[in-house]
Amino acid sequence: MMKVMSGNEAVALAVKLARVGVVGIYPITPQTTIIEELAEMRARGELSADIVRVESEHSAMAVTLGAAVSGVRSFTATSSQGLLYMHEMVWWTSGSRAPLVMVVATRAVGAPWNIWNENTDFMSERDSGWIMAFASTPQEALDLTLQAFRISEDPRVFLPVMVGMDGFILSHTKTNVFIPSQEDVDNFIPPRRQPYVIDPETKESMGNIFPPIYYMKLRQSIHEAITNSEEVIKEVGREYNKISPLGDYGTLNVSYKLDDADYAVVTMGAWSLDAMEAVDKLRENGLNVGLYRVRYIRPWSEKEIRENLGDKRAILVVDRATSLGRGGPLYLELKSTLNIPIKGVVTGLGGVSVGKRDFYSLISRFVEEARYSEVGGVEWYYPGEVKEVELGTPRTAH
Amino acid sequence: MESSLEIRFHGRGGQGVVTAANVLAEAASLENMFSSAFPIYGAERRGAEIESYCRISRTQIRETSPIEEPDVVVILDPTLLKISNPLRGLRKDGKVVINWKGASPSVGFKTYTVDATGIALELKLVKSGWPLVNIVMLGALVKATGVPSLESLKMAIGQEFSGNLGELNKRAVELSFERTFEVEQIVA
Amino acid sequence: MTMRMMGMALGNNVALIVVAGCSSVIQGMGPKNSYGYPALNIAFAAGPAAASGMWRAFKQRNKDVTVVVWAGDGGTADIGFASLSGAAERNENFIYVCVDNEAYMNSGGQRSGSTPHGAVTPTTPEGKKENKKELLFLMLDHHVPYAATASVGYPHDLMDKLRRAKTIEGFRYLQVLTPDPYGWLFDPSRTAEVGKLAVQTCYWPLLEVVNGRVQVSNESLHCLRKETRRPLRDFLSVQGRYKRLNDQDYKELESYVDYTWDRILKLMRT
Amino acid sequence: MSLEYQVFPVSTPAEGAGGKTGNWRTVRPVVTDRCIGCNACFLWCPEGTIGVVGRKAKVYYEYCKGCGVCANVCPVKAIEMVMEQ
Repeated sequence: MMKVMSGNEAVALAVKLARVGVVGIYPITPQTTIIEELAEMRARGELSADIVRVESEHSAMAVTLGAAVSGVRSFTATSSQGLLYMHEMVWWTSGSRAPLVMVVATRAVGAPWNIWNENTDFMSERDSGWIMAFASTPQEALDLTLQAFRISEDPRVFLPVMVGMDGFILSHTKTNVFIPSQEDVDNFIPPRRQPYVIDPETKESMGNIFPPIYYMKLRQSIHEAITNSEEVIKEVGREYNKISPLGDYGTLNVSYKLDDADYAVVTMGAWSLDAMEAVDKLRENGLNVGLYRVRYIRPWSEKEIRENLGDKRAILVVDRATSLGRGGPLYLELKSTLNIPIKGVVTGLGGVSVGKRDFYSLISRFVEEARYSEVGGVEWYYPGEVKEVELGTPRTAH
Repeated sequence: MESSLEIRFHGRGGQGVVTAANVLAEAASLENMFSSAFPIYGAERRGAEIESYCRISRTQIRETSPIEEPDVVVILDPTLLKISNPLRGLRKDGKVVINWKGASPSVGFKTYTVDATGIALELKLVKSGWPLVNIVMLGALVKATGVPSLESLKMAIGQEFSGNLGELNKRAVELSFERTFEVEQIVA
Repeated sequence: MTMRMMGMALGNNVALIVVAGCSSVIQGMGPKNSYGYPALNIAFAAGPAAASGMWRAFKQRNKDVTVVVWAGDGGTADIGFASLSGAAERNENFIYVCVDNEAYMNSGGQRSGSTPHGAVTPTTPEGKKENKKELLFLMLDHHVPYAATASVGYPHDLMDKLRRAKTIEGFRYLQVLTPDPYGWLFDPSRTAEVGKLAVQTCYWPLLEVVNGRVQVSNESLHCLRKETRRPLRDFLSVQGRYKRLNDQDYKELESYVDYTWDRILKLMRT
Repeated sequence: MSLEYQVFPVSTPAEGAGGKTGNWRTVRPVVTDRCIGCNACFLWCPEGTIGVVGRKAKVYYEYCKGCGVCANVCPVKAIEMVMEQ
């Protein structure tokens, strides 16, 4: 069935279709309408999940974890400051090897206050031991959320999964979404599996002090579960394609007009679509460029990336996030994967609007540069309309 | 319609600018077109100037940024003409659909006027003291562009609003469709 | 000690959530543990929230399991208070046991919000200047169906209270005074005795509040009148942590006890 | 697919998981004839290493840390704390 819905509505629907049992909810823009929608579904009697309206994001994750280790499929969602406040529990959840799913509608991080889109919050959890996927459309937000439950509960993985989507740009944009039937989803996501259950019958405990070697083994095991999840993700994607006619899953990341391209641009999330428009236009004008969209940050598919980008003359990585003092996180990840000239661009922070024209000018300028010189380094790009900003002057303390 | 249509709505926070774009997107989707609708991303404040956007296309929509060069501008509150520039970036052959009563304004574009406030008051479509003109304006928009059909629009309204509110809004778009005046383009 | 008493009182159908503290350590090292209960060990501020998720999970699975959160006074009064307050306000269905040894004993006995006035700790070498946080009263202000205090000096009373708590639905709060020989500086063999002295001198009131109705436990009935209270000095003098106590501090502690009992009397009348 | 690499932070109950705490002891409780089998020591023992068997208290020395709580709570002073040899 097709329906016009926002990214947040699509996620809420996925949670319902996945027959989640417990949801920990705490409001934060721009994720809030996910949990509002879930609460309304519950009030209308369409959702059997128990909704726990907690007092902080830290608790939202703790509720979700508590339910997950006690044998029930669980879900939560957050953004920005909320994710940072939850940080401790994000690690506790992966360390517990607790299968569960969280959606992050991305947003800039304070100070100062800024509610608009930026992926730094999501990217800052790269080290925390979660499987991390990032959507580019409301459709993909629904699809990846459904697949997340299946991946998370696969015995080869048994890890939490985080699905990101651009705040407002996806979370609040209504567009056509294909909804798989409940029956198809039921067949797609088998009954819950998890590595252990806290239950008086099993008497198993979780998380007491482990000796150093055992702890390190556990960390290595999580690392290996993430790298090995690549096959699981592809397998789950291929199965999902059977229930969704629009599905393009089966690979971790997505290539667009890359095969014969000399130069490539690498992006993540919603603006990849604008970048595709720019690539089309550039090709019309005789520039041989293609696009590579990163869909999975963790696992980071070195093999797939080398296969798709390894033969390019140079690549341009456009980040909507920062690792301050180092550049964009995607740029850094690609630098450590490929041995070819790579230039990084950081832009779109805090809601700065970047459209197809910006991609057009960024890519064409980059190709020009790369043809005649060695490219590299990180550029902070401001779109044409952004005027000179007047900032406060520093004062010395007395 | 050409292959695609970009529509920008202007109004004030609380007037239902966002809902109007959403309902339009739903109506277009009922005719098997691709559509996307989104507000200007930010804090919602009653009374402040608000924009929302709707793209309708026969092919998949790949743009995610706000519409800067619309084909159609829909103005829910005519006072906005004085305090801001809702016509910015409008294409030369673009259209303006405006909530207006009396002698037509001269804005330099092909213009459609409808007394949406009058229709809303007539049907008692009032919420928190404000006449609900958002859906009413869609009737005029359909008249101006032919996309989507009035039938699809009414169906989308039925999906968005239940009960009496749905019926009233359906009636409202019928009335506004009838009472929309086309003003000849006046070149300034 | 308290853990064993709970075992006797609650039976087998129990799942524990252990918040960071001594109880995370005394389980021993994985992959084995010394508890007879399934336990989820979790970070400091997450216990009550994790319990909220856990009991709902058991409900979804149609299992009748009593969920118990086991936390220290630091995890309760300080870092975990927001999470505790949230769960209490939502009237989540579990028992919260605060093992109150009046300091961060697992990290070396530093002061917590639950440390009493005058006590010397590694972070208050001059003696704490503030009074103990009124956790019981704070919990009562959350309209919880059950709240009680107990002391390891009186195990039967403690077990009775746990058994009663088990029969009630909703959020149940039990704060157990557990004298710590190393932080309070007394001979470990006198643990039970110190726990009794705290009650006899009326420093630690034993009571039970069921749906707002206050019941002072037998061991504390003599505290209702000031004349029948045993002198506070008998409790303080057996502990090394009060070595810096001057006369003014002593008066402060005495008036703290008076204040506590005045408040209890007021609650009994309403 | 082999799951050998999978490790989980799970533990199962086992006696003595905390280590044989008996060798922490410098003094040991010794039950004398005065014992009346009242269970007070059993009730208060922090480690669960003393119990009444046949109306007489019996200490499980493997895990007893020698804290002396039992001797202290005994109403008839039937437990003596003796230095370990």
